[in-house]
Amino acid sequence: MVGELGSQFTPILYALGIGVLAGVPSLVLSRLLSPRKRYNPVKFLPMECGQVPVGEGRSHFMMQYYAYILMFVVFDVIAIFLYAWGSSLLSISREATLPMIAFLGIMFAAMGYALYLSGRKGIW
Amino acid sequence: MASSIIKKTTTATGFIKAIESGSKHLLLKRFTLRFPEQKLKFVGDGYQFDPKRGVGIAGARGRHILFHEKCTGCQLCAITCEGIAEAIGMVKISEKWKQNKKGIMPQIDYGKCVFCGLCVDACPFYALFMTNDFELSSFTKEHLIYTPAQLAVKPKYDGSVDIKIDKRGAWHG
Amino acid sequence: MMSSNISKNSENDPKINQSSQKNNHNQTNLKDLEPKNSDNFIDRSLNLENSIYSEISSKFTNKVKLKYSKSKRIKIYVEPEDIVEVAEFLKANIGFDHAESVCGTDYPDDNSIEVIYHLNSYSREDLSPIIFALSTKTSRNNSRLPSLIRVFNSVEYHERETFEMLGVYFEGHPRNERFLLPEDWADIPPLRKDFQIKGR
Amino acid sequence: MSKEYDREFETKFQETTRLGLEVVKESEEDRLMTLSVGPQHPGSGHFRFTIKVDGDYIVYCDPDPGYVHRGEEKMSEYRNFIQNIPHLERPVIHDSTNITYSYSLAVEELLGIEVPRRGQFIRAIASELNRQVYTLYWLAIYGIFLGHSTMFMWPAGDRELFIDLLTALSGARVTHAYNIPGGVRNDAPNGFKEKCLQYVKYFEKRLVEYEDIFYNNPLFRQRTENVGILTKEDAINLGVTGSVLRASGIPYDIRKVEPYDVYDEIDFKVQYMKTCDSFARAYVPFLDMRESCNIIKQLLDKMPDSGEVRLKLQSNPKGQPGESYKRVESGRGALGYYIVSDGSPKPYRVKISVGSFRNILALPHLLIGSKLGDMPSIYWALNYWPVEADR
Amino acid sequence: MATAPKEFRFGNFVASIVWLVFWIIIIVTLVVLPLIFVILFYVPLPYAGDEVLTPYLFFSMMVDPTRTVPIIDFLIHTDLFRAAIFPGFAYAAFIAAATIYIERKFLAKMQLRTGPFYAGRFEGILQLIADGLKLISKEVIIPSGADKPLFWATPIIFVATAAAATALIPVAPGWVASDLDVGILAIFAILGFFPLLALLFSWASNSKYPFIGGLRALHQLIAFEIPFILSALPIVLLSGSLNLSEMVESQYLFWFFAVAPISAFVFYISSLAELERVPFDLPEAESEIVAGWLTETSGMIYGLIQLGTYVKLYVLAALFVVLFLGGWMGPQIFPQELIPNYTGEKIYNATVVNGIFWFTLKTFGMIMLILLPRGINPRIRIDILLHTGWYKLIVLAFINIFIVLTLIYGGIITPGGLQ
Repeated sequence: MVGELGSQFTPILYALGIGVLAGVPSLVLSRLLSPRKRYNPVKFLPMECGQVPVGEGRSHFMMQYYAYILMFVVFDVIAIFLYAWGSSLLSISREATLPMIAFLGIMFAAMGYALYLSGRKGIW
Repeated sequence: MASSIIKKTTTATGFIKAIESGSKHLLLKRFTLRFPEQKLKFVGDGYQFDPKRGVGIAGARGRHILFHEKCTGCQLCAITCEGIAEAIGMVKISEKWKQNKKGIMPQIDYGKCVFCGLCVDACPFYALFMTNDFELSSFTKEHLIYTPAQLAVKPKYDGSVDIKIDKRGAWHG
Repeated sequence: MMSSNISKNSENDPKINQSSQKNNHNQTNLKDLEPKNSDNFIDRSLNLENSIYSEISSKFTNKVKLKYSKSKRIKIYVEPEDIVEVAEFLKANIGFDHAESVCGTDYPDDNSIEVIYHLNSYSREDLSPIIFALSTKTSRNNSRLPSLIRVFNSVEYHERETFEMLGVYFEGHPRNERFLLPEDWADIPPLRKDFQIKGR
Repeated sequence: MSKEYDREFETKFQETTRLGLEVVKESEEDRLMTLSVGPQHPGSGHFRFTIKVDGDYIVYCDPDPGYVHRGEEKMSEYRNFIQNIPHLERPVIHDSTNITYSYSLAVEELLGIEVPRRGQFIRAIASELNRQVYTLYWLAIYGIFLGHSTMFMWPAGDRELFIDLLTALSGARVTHAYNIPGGVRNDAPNGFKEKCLQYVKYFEKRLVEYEDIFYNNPLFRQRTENVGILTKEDAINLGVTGSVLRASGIPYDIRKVEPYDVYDEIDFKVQYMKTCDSFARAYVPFLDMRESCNIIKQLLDKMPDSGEVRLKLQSNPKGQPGESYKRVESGRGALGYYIVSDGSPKPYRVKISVGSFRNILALPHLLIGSKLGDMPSIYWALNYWPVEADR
Repeated sequence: MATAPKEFRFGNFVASIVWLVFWIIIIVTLVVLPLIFVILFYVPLPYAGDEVLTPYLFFSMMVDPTRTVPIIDFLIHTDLFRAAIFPGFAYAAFIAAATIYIERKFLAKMQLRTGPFYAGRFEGILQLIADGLKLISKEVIIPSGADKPLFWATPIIFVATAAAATALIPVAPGWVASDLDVGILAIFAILGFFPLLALLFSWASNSKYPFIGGLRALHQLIAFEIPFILSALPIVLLSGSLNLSEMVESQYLFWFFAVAPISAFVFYISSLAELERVPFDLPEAESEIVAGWLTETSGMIYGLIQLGTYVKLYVLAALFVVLFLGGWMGPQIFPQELIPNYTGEKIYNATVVNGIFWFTLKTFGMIMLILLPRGINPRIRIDILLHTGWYKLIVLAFINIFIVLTLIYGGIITPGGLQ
């Protein structure tokens, strides 16, 4: 079983390998063909619109929209759970949908509440 | 009161109108002027000036044309240009003209010229005009300096393309 | 020299004559320039300008000097110490609410720099066409003037520009700094007359 | 933006932001990121402003123009009145007729001359055409600033119509050097009137398309509506001009307020809006373009068929001692020249009061507290042309 | 680099080429060929048809062309071929290249321009090759302070990830590189990689604008991943399977677009966001943050990322076709026999060719639809994006899920079709 499933995935690995095979030679070829002039250190500075960079490029930087991120962490998983139910919907009994609807209801309520609160608190 | 209130549209109609307007243009003609193959037609033979009336004659301001038989070497064009681009210098010429006792004529550096045409306005003898030719690019700066002999040559410019407008939009043809 | 040209043209072209009578404020400028005409020339359009000046002069009797008053343009001269007061009066009582430009002119012969605030009004419609030039002077050696930034917010960048171009220090302006010139500029202020352009 | 956040910033920055002073607390400094926008930034032009962002919000802005400072005012003092024309139009080559228009008016006052009537009409037509050229260029850039590539290409293409007309009129595509003290350089060529009418009528049809794809686009509305509110009081205080002023509800147009040449014979309305946001600032130039088409039609209609267009001046005219201040309505608002003459053939002092330089004062005022994504829509709606501001 | 040296002489040039060819022949005959024979001696060769697959069979093609048919038949049914050439990467890359050309011409037409015009005789058809040559001959500049291994690796991973996604797309009956039972989940998993790669690259390049761009890519993922996943759920409900081929098979009566149009709309909008195309190109917003996470890219690194982006575009357009437009389903327009009375080995399969034709056609239609917003829309702002994703699209997606549930439980639709 495991081997069978594994063999199903092997073409994806092939494709990955082919992507690498397409990428590496072109980079190597580009490296061979292109000019390399290193006399000017300013050329290799990070982009700062023509100015000398101020501060670090990688910094502690926070966007305001973290409430969405927190909700995403929860609801993305739930959305994937729905697939497990959805794929077997036709083979399970009809009553099994009721708890699912209840689950969706809770999910919706929670999401609505979260959106409402974060909207009210002005997190973004 | 200005008519400054724009109609408020809903989101859907806004998108539909935008898509309609965009896709309508797929049927219109292309406006692009394909320059080296197509060249714009200009009014007349180039900018000229009538010193008697003190008014110019409409025309494109391309490179100059110098009429040797009229130039007196008075330097008025060079003096005018001094405050503008300093593109005109007077040089000695080998040929002899009766009206040009000093034997000097303008030489124009098109690397500096701004094509304002005020030198044409300054010339009182109908000697310096401008032509339609604007394709002056060259590989070296030296080639941009036009001697009086080069300036005397009437350039060939065969611009024939004009903007045309009809139901299928505007295009250069 | 020019008047001969104009008269010739007017005789030739009757259309021009008509038009110049129709829009007379274009023509008034011409006559204002000649002092002998302006004495006996009474124009309705100058009423407003005169009333503005009389209002100012009634408040500040000796402090302001009228430089000229022509169609839609008034210029008065104020000593530097009075300029803030006059400007506040202009803003509050007359209605000039913003400055179109601040212009400094260098006069090396008098050893003075003249700074002119061109004031205009958005809020009073009848004042909108009028440019009120409020001028003052400072010496070239120690050029300091009180800043009008507390009165007119709009002079901020103009005063900054005047500072760097003419070296007039505006007291009370928060940023008497370089603005338009290069960061490494180390010469005298460029709009002073003793700054020479290379080659001229 | 939420109310709380807004108020916090308002109280902090109300007094000092406009002056460009830094008021961020030391403890907050480490979480801010300093970004310089320009001079090599696709969203700035020849201009730099340093901003500091706290997450998605801009908390500090310091404009720093001057990258294209040419010293036009100093240069003008060394050239005589006529020779100043070609270099004075360099700051705004897309609006070069208007920037020499007010110079010519000011010099004409100093010289004491008046332009022949046909010359005045041709001048006004050239000025309107050139304003269209400028506004279309501005609109194209506004389109690409908001990521709308079609709105970049269409105005840039339609601009060619007016460039074509101006080429026929003056002989050059952008640097026309057409206005001159005493009139215009040359008369309009034959057939210009018909061509102009044809183009203007076609262009009026195109404007409807612009509205469909750009101004009525819901995404464009979302990007610009209620963004960067410049209230009427602020607009007056900051002394902004042109479309920025008219978008704040003040119908102030030099053509109406102080009509020059033949504008008092033309029947037109000053276009303005009362919403004070970026959308209004973007829409007023559009309305101006539409009105400008009407003006061009009227001007063509009323223009005398023949007559002088230029006074014959002597070659090196001397101004009478004195000074003059003349304004015209350019694409960016009032464009004034203050010229002092000492009686010599060269001006003693030339001061150019340009709309861009006045409008940029509103930039820190509007940017601080707004989102980083609003930066292009606020900045370019200010109708700012960096080269003109630097002079 | 490109200019010829001053002492260049054509004779020397030809002589050097001849010399080179001579040495190549020598090396091949003396080293490479013996090496091949040695390897062939030890490696057990597979059977193609009834013959052992050896290189000699290829040479025998010159004598009898029909003999190569079983070899080709064998080769095109290997996993490697499928992953590499036909339903997989090369096909996708070809469509991506076509997409780039079509996009440029299409946008140009809408904007009254000509678009690429001079490269190639006809309407600039070779423009892409010219661009590729330009990119490959440009210097790659790595900013100082950048994480060099990551900086080099990310573009390659980007292309590889896009290639992996192509392996899952069923193009014709039986023509899919990897016929996974959980195909749609696998695609979601792979597509979820791209924003992370953007973030990785922005982190690696040690610059401010890429950093903000990477964060924006992450926010875009957050805004649109859930509507994206939920909008595909009705299809899973309707087909009762997670396998993409089975989803297509279950649409033999009607396209699922007919029952799930709202989902299709949500899927379309979300895939625009997923692709970072124009209304949602926030991570690359050039007027705000120079070029977003692509600011520090140059030369071929940029080229590879663009290739990956357009392959990704193909994947999403194809996924839309598979989910909503019935995949390869379409009327049979190809004849059963290409050559009448042909009795040799069969390579032509009318059903497969028909499937490929319809699939490609629909995919191109979908690609055009994805390209269209670029011509008519400005860029959106990030808070509007998040708001749209969370407040509007999720709700819309759920509405369609409930519609489909009602239809199924109401007995109107069964997996067999309408009742």
